[in-house]
Amino acid sequence: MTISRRDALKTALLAAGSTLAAPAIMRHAALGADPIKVVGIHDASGGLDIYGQPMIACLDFAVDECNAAGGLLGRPIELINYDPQSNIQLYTQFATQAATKDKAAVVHGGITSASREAIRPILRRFNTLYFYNTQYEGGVCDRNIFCTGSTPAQNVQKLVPYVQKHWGKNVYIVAADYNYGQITSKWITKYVREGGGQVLSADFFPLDVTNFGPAISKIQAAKPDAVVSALVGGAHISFYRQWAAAGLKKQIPIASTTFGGGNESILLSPAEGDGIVSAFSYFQEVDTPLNKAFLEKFHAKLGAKAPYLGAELAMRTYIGFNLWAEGVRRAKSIDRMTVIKALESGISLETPAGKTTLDPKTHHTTVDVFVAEVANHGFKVLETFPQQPPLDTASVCDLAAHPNENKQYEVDVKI
Amino acid sequence: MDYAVVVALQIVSGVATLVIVSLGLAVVFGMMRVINLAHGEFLMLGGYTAILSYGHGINLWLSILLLPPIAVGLIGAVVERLLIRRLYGRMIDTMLATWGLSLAFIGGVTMLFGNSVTGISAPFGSFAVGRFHVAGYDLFLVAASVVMSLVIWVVLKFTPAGLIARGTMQNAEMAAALGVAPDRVYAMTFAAGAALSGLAGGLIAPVSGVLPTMGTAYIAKAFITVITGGAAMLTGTLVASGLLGTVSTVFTFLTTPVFGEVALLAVAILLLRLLPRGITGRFLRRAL
Amino acid sequence: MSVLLATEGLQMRFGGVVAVDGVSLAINEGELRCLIGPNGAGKSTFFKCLTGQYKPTAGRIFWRGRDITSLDPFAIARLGVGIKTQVPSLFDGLTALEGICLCRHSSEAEARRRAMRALERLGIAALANRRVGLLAHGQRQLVELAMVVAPEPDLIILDEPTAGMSAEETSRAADLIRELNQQHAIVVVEHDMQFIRAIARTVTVFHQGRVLMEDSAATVFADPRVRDVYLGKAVA
Amino acid sequence: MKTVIQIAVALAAALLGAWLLPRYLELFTLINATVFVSMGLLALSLGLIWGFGGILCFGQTAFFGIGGYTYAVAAINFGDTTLAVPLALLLSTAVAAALGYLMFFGRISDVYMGVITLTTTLILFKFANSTAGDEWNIGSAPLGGFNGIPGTPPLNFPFDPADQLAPDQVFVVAVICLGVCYALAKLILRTRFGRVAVAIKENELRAELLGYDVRLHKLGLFAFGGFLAGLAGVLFANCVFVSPTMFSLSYAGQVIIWVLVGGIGTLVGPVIGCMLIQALTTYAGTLSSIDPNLLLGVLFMLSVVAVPKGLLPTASNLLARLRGRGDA
Repeated sequence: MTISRRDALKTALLAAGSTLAAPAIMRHAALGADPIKVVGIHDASGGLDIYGQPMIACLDFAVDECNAAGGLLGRPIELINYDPQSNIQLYTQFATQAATKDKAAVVHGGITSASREAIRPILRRFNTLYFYNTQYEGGVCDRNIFCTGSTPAQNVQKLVPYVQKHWGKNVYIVAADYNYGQITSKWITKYVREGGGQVLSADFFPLDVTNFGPAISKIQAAKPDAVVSALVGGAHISFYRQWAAAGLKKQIPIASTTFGGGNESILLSPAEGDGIVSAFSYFQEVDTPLNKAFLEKFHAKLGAKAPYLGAELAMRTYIGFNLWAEGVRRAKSIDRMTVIKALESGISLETPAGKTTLDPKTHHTTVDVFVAEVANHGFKVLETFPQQPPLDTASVCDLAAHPNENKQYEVDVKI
Repeated sequence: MDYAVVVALQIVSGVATLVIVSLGLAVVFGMMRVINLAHGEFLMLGGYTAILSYGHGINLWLSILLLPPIAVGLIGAVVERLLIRRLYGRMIDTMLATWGLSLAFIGGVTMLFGNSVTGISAPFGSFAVGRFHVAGYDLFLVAASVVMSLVIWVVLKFTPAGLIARGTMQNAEMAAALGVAPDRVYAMTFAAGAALSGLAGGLIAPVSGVLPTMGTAYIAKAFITVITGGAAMLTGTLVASGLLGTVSTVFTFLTTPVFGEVALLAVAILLLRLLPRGITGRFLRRAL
Repeated sequence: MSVLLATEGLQMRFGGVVAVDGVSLAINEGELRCLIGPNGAGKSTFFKCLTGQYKPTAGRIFWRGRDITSLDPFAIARLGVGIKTQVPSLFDGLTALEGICLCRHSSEAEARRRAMRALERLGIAALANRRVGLLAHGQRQLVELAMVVAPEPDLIILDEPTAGMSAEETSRAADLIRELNQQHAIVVVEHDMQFIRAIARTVTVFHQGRVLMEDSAATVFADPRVRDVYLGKAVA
Repeated sequence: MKTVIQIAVALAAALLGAWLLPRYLELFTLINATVFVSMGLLALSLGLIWGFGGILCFGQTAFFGIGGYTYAVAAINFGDTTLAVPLALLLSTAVAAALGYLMFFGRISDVYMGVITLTTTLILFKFANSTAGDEWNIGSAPLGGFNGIPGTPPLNFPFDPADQLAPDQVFVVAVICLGVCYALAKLILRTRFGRVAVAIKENELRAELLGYDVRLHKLGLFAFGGFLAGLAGVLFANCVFVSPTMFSLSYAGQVIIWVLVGGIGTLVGPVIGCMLIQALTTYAGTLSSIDPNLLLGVLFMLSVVAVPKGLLPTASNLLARLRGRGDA
């Protein structure tokens, strides 16, 4: 961590200033100012490690990049990573620790919506700013949280028309059995009906289910034009494996709102994975100059250990950190409310995933959305939709008018 | 009509999976009365052996059918000598020790192979039943379960080793009096049970993803099947698997996989309540 | 003297084997009855039907005229029946006094008084605070007898009380039984002939699940068939 | 006499802990301590019914979870936790009594009883895991399936929903509950009902032949165990939150291990065993070099081989031998 001479002078002045204000804080070496604590909570082990590991790598990369540029407000960023091992109780424990013990300036984390809903109330109760950088089912309206991932109005709303145009109207939904799977299935149903099609049935599977034999037979019996999957986690990958093993890939194509978020496309053989279509606000194969530059630096730094970024989740974590950093620079402080007001003043960044703008009313982001197909362990981008606003959350949430709102709205659709 | 055939096939493969998963425990718990809570982890170790050997280019059939039983059998022998040997007759201590063993295996494998889900794509492709497609591997599992059961039946019934093992389990002192070394028989039987579990792990690896905690999904079902089966080790396990496997798959078709599992557990409780000593405690008492 | 306990055509079948085949007998208040017969004659099975441990497959049991055939052991015990099993069953972890204090009673003090009296009657007051698990076999038998006697039951049923006792202990047990008989009716299931001769008045002989004969001790011992039954010869 | 001293010591320790610790411990450690205390109460419940009643129950977490879920659902619907707590305790006790009736009046043997109780908690785990859909909402409270119920409202002062307890106050309530429950358990073991339950563990047949309805006594003790576990569930819901993991196989196994390592046949042993192992698990969680499961697994194996009767009894025997007193 090299600090240029000019910054050293500035830091010294700041350090001197803060010493007078609160002597107790001066634990660090006299030269470097007190580091800003940033906490990352992502599953590095357990069934969700396929999402967590790339996200942690990107967050580390973003913090190193920021520190290399002199940190924020002249202070270095200290990143603390916790691994909840895909166990919700550890999520609450680490969120409490981040808020009460580490006194973090911001927490980036939570992969499944279950873990987000577990730590959101805690971080709100202990007044710690929270960034949730994963695509999810939308509708969270809470001034203390910023959701930088895409929501159904952005990804499902592009995926379903593609399916209905190329494969047929009627679909069969298979989804993970928790709030993400349940609510996303409702959005899929909404858009399928708007496209003139019908959802033949929706089956929900707990995260630890690995035997999909009976389900595959039921799907065949229903004879859908396509299967839309909102399955999540390592265990559910065996659905795609068993689907290919039953030789159905040629008969009934699959579209998914989650496939690609982790390294699924690498784990499955091309025979099992190719042809699966998904829609996200970023794929590693998106060819923009910024993305190419980012990937070069990323692979240069991590070399062989650099994980495959797949779709959105890892990149949104990188962008989420930079959005927060931009907010701190504008606020010239790390105080929660000041940073929130700065973030609500309309921040827009050019990122490897295209232009990302923070919407003040919903704390969600307007992003480019891509529809892509799995091809030989990677993705082939098929369609691009620039600057899609988070319409679903915007229709129900206005934090400017109701700043104390603390609720997750659900779309009112019966499957 | 062909949908009914497919459903029937699913039921049979559900029963077969339950048989395969429970046979190893039937030997260890059914015969030796050793409560082995690490049975699920023996399965997991079999799965990893299959994946690693297949990954290093060894022929699929060797890596599924041959290597897992050998590897896990050896591990079983070592475990029996170091740990289980001291605990014969102390049921609760065996339970705690094998629970510790299962945690240690999960932790060790996580450190060695990381935690991501790996798997083998199932061989045999698929075949059509009317307009339905069914994975060929399911039928292979059914065949495997039949062969495993037959082999155990033949070994126990007709070979001297089987007779000695059964005798020693029932009365170790008398067996010793007849010149049999009970310690060696216990070691061999436990290793055989572990080998069966390893084979089961190898067989189900292509169907379900292999990860360090995969054992926990099977430990409860295997135990309940063996206990509901009752005293006659082999017949009991087969009958219980047939009953519980069918119920669970039928309910999975009617409702969701979760209620399939719940139905299996509920029927097990009902059976235990009506037949306190298991199915073969009442019927088929003279069976093996 | 009224009938205390009676059985009518009692039968106990295990699958094909009929252990007790239509046994009818009656025990009066204060009587001392011995049930004798070779091993496997059905004595212990009959005992377990009386105590409710087995539910008889046919026939009925009456207590003071009331049908108690299907009652559980605890309900039978509450009627005032003290039961001592063949294998001594005691509370090894507790001391002799703690165990006996558990007999059913109105209050703590009452229980303690009865317990001490029972120990004194059996001459083992010294063992009161000793842990039962550490006592010798003979002492354990006496503690169990004390436990049975403490609630002052109307009838005591003993299953082979002299099992594992030395000759000297057996004769002392015989005196004890005669002394207890002054207050309680007693039924003793036994096959030790010396012990029976020492205490017996009326004797019922069991053979292959049926009552072979029932008469005064003297007549029974003189009868050649009883000797044959014990030597395993076929009997008419 | 010995019991009175033990109860006095326990209550004193509880009051002291409740008064002093909130002053010195950091908020985060305090919340963790509350989790340990609620687990300690769960360990106490199993220590009582297994150690003293001889009832081998593998599914004590079933009542733990029922207590937690009932509390959460009732508190959300009523908007006030005052009635939610008694309802949670009532339901967990009732379910324990029902399960007890099914088992004890069926004269089920130990091993099968272990299996039935384990199966019960597994059924509840799988069921709770599948209640994510809207159709599973009870009143205004979503059961939430895999997510559990994150919005579980903390305890509030009786009939004053606005005044919710702060984490340190929850800690005080938890410690007092543990102290009182320990005293209650000790007292019950002094009553005739308790002594008969212990006698039943020593020799079930003899107890029955003395005229005691063995099934009823076991049922009573088992239901009381359900009550304690339900209360532990309510406390757990206040410092973590209610989720299917409360029923899970891993918790069910851990409870048994706390009692075994702490020492069967004592009440304070399981509580100490629980706190020791919980502290170790949390510490092991922070080590990145070694996997916590490996550490715990090896510990349990060693503890079985080296300390067969559990920590507390072995320690007390050692102490007794040192002082030359020792029971005859």
